[in-house]
This record gives sequence, C-alpha cells and structure tokens, in this order.
Amino acid sequence: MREKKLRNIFVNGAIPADTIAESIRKHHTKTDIGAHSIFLGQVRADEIGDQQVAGINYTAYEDLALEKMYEIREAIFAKYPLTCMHIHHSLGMIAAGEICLFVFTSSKHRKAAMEACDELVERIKAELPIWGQEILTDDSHQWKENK
Amino acid sequence: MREKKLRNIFVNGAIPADTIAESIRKHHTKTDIGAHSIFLGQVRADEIGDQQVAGINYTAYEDLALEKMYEIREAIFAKYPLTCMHIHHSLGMIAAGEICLFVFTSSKHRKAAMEACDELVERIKAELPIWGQEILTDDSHQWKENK
Amino acid sequence: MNIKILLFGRLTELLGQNVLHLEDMADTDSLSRFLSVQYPGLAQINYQIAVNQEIIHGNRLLTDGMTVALMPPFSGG
Amino acid sequence: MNIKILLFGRLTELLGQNVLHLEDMADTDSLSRFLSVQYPGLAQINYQIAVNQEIIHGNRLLTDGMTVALMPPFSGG
Repeated sequence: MREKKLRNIFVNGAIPADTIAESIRKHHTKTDIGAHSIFLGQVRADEIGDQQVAGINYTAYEDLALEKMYEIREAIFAKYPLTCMHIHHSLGMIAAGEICLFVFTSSKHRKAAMEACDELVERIKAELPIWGQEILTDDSHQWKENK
Repeated sequence: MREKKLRNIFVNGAIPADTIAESIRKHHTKTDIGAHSIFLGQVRADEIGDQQVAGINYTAYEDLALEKMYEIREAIFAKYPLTCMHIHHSLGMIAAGEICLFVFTSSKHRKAAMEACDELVERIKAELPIWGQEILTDDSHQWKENK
Repeated sequence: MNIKILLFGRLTELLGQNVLHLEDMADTDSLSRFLSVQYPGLAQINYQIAVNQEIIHGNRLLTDGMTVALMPPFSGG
Repeated sequence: MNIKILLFGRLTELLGQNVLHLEDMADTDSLSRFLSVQYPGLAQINYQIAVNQEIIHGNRLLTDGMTVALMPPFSGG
C-alpha cells in the first residue's frame, strides 16, 4: 500500500508575489509541461454599511482540512493528466489587497491544467474547513460566507 | 468617439517569473479585485523522432496581431465583468522550459476572471497571426501547429 | 468518559471558547441538544459535525476520548 | 503599381524571403495564381490572406501601394 502523505497547504499570513514567482521558476526544469494555470484569491475591501473590510482573519480545522485536501488532490490527479499541483492557503490576518489563496496546476496541454485549477478552487471553497472573519475598518467584524 | 488604443503584447525573449510577480504585486492596491486567473504557456521539449525540441522561435505579423488583440480585448471586456486584463507573448527564441505566453485576468468574483482567461487563451491561439518554429537539438526545425 | 469538542468560526464567539470538554454524552444528537439548551443561539446556526476528523451525517455514538468538531459553513479561499 | 507581399511562417522558407514586391496584380486571386506558378509548393499550403492588415475572404481588388500578407495556420501560445 502506498503511504498516505499529507502535505501542508497552510501558510501564516499573506502569500507574497515572490513565492508565486519562485514556484513558477521551479517548473522551468520540467520540460514536459506546456501549460500552467494559476488562481489567486485576493482579499477585497468590500463596503459593509459605512465601513470597509480592512482584512480577513482566517482560521481552519487544520487536521481535517489536510485530510480533505489529500482526498481532493487524489481525485483531481485521477481525473486530469496533470504534471504538478500546488495549493497554498493563508491563515491569520490578511489585509485587503493581499493574496490568501494560491492554486497552481501544470500539464502537457492546456485543458487539463485549466479545468483542474477551476475544479480545485471550487472544491477548496466548498469542502475545506476554513473560516474567514472579515475585520472592518472600525475593528468590528463579521463572518464571511462563501456564495 | 473613444480613441482606439493598441497595446503592445509582444516581448522579446522569454517571460521571466519576476515579470509575473511584478504584475501580481501591482494589483495589491486594487482592493476591488477578489480573484486573479493566470495562464502561462511553457515551451515543451517534445520528442520529434530521435530529436528533441530545444526551443521555439516565434515570429508574428505584429501590426495585425495588435489590431486583432484590440478586438479580442474589447469583446472580452464586454462579455465579462473584469477589472484588469494583461497579455504578453514572446517573440524570438524561447528555450524549452521557459514561458512564452502570459495571460492575466482579474475580477471581483472568480468566475469572470477564470472564464475570461480561458477564452482569451483559446482566442489568442486561434486568431493571432503568430508562428512558432520548433528548433530541434540537431539544429533542424519544423513549424509548430496548434491543435 | 471525556469528549473533546472543537469549535470553529462563529461558534467560538457564541460559546466564548475554542474547546469544550464534556462528560457523559451518549451520542452526537445528545451533544447537540445539550449545547442548544446551554447556548440558545446555537439553534439558529447551521453546522456540520466531525467525529475524530471525519464528517458525519446523522447520529453517531460517542465513546471516551473522542473528538467532536462543530463546523459552521466554510468560507475559505 | 506596386504591391507589397508579406510572408510569414513556413512561407518565408518556401519563397526564400520575408517580403516580395510585385507589379500589375489586379486582385488577390491573380496574385495567388501567379505565386503558385512561381513556387509550386505553395499549392499544398493552406494560408489566409490579409490586405492592408485586414483578413479577407474571397477575392479582393488590389490597387497601388497595398500590402498583402500571406499567412499559414497560426501557432502562437
């Protein structure tokens, strides 16, 4: 039996643009890749009444999230001919304008990377036990709800 | 009448990961953006007989390509509620493993950015007068054909 | 018998804590009923339950040492 | 009368140049026929034609100073 290897997807704080560049750069040696698809979630400064969202404080049930992410990863690799898949989600306070989710898929031809990336984003939002608390400019807060 | 502004999409040589990071970083001040979708085309070292693709030499009918890209850009902005759209395509010799196409869309909610990015990639490949000449490891070449 | 209850999202606010320890809870339905009485706001909140890191549907018997997580709707990404 | 012909992709190889200048070409059909005779391999290559940076379908009259581009299938991206 293959060992079940849980990979950590969580990072403390926002995902810097340099991390994304570094991740892209690492794939230059994988010359069987023809297409990369990347999704980035960025925190919006939504208007809430006369306040704005200053940032989102993310918490997660990390153990369960990594178990669930393992399942999702296996299902996506089984469904699409992917070369690589990388997922990063922020925990803690992420200011408006910063990146909180980074999904990165690579494949030989473009369709697989694109469709896998879309499906990953949908499943991450729907199935991972992560909660966002929107912190408003007056320091009040409300719990984010995914549509 | 609005002025028709053609934007250059062409860059000489490969698109560096740092250019992508810089482009992402510039959007941190746009706090109405919630989602970015990025597509990257990377040159594959395909096996051709007993040779490999060492790189692709791209040429274009630049004037017509920029006219066509203007049309595509207008159509995509009309169809999807996008905040931003950025397109870069390489010209000249791009080694296997390097990035030759960078498509970057941003929107408030994820669907628009994702669908616009997919459609842009399809239209760029089908409609822009760009040609790739695959240079093989023995310095012979063949003309690339998009599927 | 000791059951560990993990709370997440808005439930941490409603219950004023991240973790609860309860004794003598036969099953998850009893646990939910008990907490609804203790914290009347809970009835208005939709939440899923995981037992030992597995999301359950319906009632589940509880035994000593189990961990129960109460999870309001997810909002990651 | 001078018509400028831009060549791209594999056509630059077949014709051995990137640009041609031709005189007395009444329309794009005549131009295609003329080049097919000069360069027999051309008949095997599928190409689109643009006149003054606009892709045309069917025949188009040519006048002095026009630019015609012969474009084999695109392969960008």
